[in-house]
Amino acid sequence: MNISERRADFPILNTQMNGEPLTYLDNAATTQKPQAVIDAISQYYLHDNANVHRGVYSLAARATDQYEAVRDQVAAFIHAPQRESVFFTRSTTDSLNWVAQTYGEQNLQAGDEIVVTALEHHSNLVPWQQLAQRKQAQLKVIQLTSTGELDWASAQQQITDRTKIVAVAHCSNVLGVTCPIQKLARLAHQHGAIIVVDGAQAVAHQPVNVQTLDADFYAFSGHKLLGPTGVGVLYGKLALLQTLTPAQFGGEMISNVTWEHTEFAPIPQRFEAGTPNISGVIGLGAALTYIQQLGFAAIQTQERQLTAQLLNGLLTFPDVTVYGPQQVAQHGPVVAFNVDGIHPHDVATGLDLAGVAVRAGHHCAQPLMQVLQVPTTVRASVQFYNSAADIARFLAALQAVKEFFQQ
Amino acid sequence: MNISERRADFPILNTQMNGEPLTYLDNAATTQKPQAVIDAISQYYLHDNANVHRGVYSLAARATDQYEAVRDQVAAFIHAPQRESVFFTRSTTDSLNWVAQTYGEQNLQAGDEIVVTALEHHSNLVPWQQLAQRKQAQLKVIQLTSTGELDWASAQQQITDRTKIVAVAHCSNVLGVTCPIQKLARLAHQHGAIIVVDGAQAVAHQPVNVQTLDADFYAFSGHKLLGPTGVGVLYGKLALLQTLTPAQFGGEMISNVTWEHTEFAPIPQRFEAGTPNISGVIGLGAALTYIQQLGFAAIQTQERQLTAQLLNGLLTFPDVTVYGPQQVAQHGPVVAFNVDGIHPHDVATGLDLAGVAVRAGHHCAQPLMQVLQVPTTVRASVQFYNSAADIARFLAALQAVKEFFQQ
Amino acid sequence: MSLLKLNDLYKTVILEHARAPHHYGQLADVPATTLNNPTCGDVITVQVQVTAEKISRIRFSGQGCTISQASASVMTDVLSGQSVEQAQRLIQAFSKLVIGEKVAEQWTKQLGEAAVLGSVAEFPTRIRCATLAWHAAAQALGEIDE
Amino acid sequence: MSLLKLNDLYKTVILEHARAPHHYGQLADVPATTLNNPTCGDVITVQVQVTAEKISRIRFSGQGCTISQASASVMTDVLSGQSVEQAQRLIQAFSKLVIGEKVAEQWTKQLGEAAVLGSVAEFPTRIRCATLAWHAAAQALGEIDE
Ligand SMILES: Cc1ncc(COP(=O)(O)O)c(C=O)c1O
Ligand SMILES: Cc1ncc(COP(=O)(O)O)c(C=O)c1O
Repeated sequence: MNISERRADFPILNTQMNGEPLTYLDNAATTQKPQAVIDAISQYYLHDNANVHRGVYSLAARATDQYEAVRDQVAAFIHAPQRESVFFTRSTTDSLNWVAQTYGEQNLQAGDEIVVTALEHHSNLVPWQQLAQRKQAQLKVIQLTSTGELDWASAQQQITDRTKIVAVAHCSNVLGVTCPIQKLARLAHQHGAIIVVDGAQAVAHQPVNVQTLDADFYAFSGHKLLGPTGVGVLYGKLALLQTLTPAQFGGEMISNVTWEHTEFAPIPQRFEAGTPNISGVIGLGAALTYIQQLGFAAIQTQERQLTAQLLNGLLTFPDVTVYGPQQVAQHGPVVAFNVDGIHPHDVATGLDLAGVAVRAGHHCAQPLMQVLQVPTTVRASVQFYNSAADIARFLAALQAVKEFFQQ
Repeated sequence: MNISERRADFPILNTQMNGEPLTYLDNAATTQKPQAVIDAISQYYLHDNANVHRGVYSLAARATDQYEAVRDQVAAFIHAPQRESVFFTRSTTDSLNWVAQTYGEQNLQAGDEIVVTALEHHSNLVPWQQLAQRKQAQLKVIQLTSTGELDWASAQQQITDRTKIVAVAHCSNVLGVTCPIQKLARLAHQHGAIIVVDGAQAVAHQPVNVQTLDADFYAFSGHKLLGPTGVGVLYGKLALLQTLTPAQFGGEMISNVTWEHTEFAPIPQRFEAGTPNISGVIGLGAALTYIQQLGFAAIQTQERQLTAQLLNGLLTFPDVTVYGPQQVAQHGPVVAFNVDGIHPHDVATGLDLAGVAVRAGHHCAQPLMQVLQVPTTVRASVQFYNSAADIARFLAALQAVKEFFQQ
Repeated sequence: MSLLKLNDLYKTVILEHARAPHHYGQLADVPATTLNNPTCGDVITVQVQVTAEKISRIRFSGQGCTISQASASVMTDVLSGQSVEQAQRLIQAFSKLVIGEKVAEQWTKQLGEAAVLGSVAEFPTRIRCATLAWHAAAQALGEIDE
Repeated sequence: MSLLKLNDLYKTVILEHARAPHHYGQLADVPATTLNNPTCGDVITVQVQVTAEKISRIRFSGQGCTISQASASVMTDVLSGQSVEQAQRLIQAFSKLVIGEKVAEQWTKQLGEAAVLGSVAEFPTRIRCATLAWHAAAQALGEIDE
């Protein structure tokens, strides 16, 4: 990969922050967008803007065609067996809540169990916790090993014949670990449960095949995948989707409405109530095209190098604790750490003054913080468009911040 | 208003469609966007993109400040008493479903009544119909007069002490009538009901004051207000919002999460689960700024002239039936009509070939079509950026289409 | 406005079929298949009677635009007297034609006047209008086959 | 990286307070007010004892960043011995100062070392860190008043 050409595709990477070159290492929160995505949104509004699925006129047909083409593109991207099993939401959070509100609401009984893991983001924990409370079901948690990976013995213990739903992140947004979805899916299915996969941190970093994973539902967000905010995806197995009553009603999700009764449109329109985020979907299409042109082989080579530099760099500081696996081989592009005696907020502010954007906080995973026995951590996360120079700047700034506070 | 300057602000208006100048008269479906809105979105991604409410670093602060500033702007735009009573959704449809799923779900009992009007869009009908079915409540309908206006006697008859929710469009997306929200609110409140107002067709055309209207909830979409797709607004009275459990969970809508229990963040963050449509909200802010700079006085003068030209032009055709009021004084910027003996789809296709975009169909108001005793209608709708030449082109093309089919 | 463009879609044969549709009406004692186009509200009912493996009688009724009425009318002409298998092939060929796919000349010949509706391929929002009756006929034939 | 910029926010007095906070600890028999900053997870507990309308004793405890610890520490210095009313005014003045609003000199003088935290106004994401203890104190005083 020609990294300087790639960086030129992302104009914000060439700006300054606090008088220093912007070193953006909060990619796990949201990625930056290539010019191609920004342009796709502008071009849509400059040339093709109309409401979709509604108009007879040419402009509306153009908008609808572009919108529906992205559905095909998403289906191909995650290897969904058919386009109908993919629909657009607002975000990963919206997608996961949708599954809880439809599948969960329509299938759970008192006494049933929902199993999550100890590393879940609030968006894949709180919807299930609240569903469990509403249904008098039990929420159970698969524990982690000391290196932050899923404890398989715990998985086998927690998933039982009472389990109806296993909800798990494909990749952690804190520990940089990947969960064994295929194995978990087999275990869940053996017990008659479905598996709901939170793919927010996976889709930008590895090829995803929902059929090989055997995921029943797979959720992700456009904005973590070079795409715009306000658009998410939910994939569901068609046979499951066909059993579900929609969560929202109105607009073009109907096939016939009388005062007394509504017949719903076929899937997937049935699940897209109201005017969708048309420009967001078109922007997501441009993001997928960009990623497909680069190819995951090139992306993964670059991200592995960056992760190695980042992780090994951090591990050279004797007073830095890295959470999760300590070996690059097991480590995704997200690294959480703390510096002895310096509060994560102070670290992040110090780095910010050096133009380095990292996150400090609980990363929407408060229960995981309790497992790690820390109130919060610092987190640096890379994307293929980061450079070796970015990581070097980060490590140098961290050294300076340490010296300042430890003076 | 200098109309040619204003049209220059909307680049798509200066494009061609089917070899003719684009004459966009489907504004009720979605409006076109000024360059200022398109630029605001691009600028955000080029300079300020980061996730909101999360990061300690400067870029995140910049994104959060811009996002939250639009909340203030929206609150001022609809004269909400406080910023906390406004939160962002995906669309009007999302906002209305939210009210049904929270307020409706948490307050309705079997035997209660929900009252809607005969002119509602599916998005303000089907959520209530489905809620009524779930709750064994009754859905009641306020009828219209022969000119399509709300029949006040019917309103007084339908709204009773059993009524818990009155759901009504501020302006119809078919008939061009405005409903007497203030009067309805008083009636609803006298009976102990709340009033939910669908403002989708109102906010772009008239100043809205939710306090004067005394609306309990007020919903609208950005994309019908010069803003981007994928962003909606819900205003709710603070005292009501404070009683409601969120509909979605995850991300930064929490203040504390343990495995067993979640404490929610204060309002309005409590109701914005997951990463919001940040660029969409910022685009909406630019749209509001554009409208505020123009001012509603100028907008209404221009739109009244266009509506008069449109309505009176249609009424000169002896074989054209206009639905709703026949007088300009009672008529908003949306005109639905049919031509004797020519199917609405054929009319719309004929007009499309002349570069004129109008909508043909049921306009997501199938039950209203039954009231009007037509399967579908043609609908032309204007926005201030339309010109007298647009309307003249539309009327000339309609004449040609009539001649073609009646030859 | 150039009427030439309207002529591209609404060829004379289409207008004539729409004005005076063939085989319009209902058959007693023959099951009816009704389909609707949710966008425009059009509803088409088709009835097919098969005797000795051949379509002996066919009727359509319902409300719709010029394209859907004309398409239903030419369809009844094309399918009358065909074997069930041949009818299904013709429906397939027609479905391809109207989305702009290439169809062997043998089929366009047999489709006769219906082939004129191939022009709808350039009007994507009207394709559903052209196919509504044909989908209903396919469904009706499918149910007979069982 | 320029350490000058870090010095802008983390003035020596702030670092010293954070390292060796004043009035850190707990009072027996005095009600405690705990507030948390959900973004960073910081938790501050403040206890205020009022005798004869004056703050006779004040303590804070909890975990937090340099800014929140230092701010809590200087706050205890500033509020000790003040009347309840005066303390509430000082808290208001401090809240204005840290969001960059102008505050009369009489107040900045009385805020003393706390006024140094006015530099946080340029670091919007850290303002909540600076105000956490003060909000807790305001809440504690409000409850005493009732
Ligand atoms: C009156 C009315 N209500 C609701 C809606 C739904 O708006 P949206 O599709 O943006 O959710 C519309 C527009 O389609 C409308 O005109
Ligand atoms: C693992 C994981 N799940 C879910 C989410 C929620 O995504 P969103 O905020 O786009 O809904 C995130 C990102 O914040 C995440 O990292």
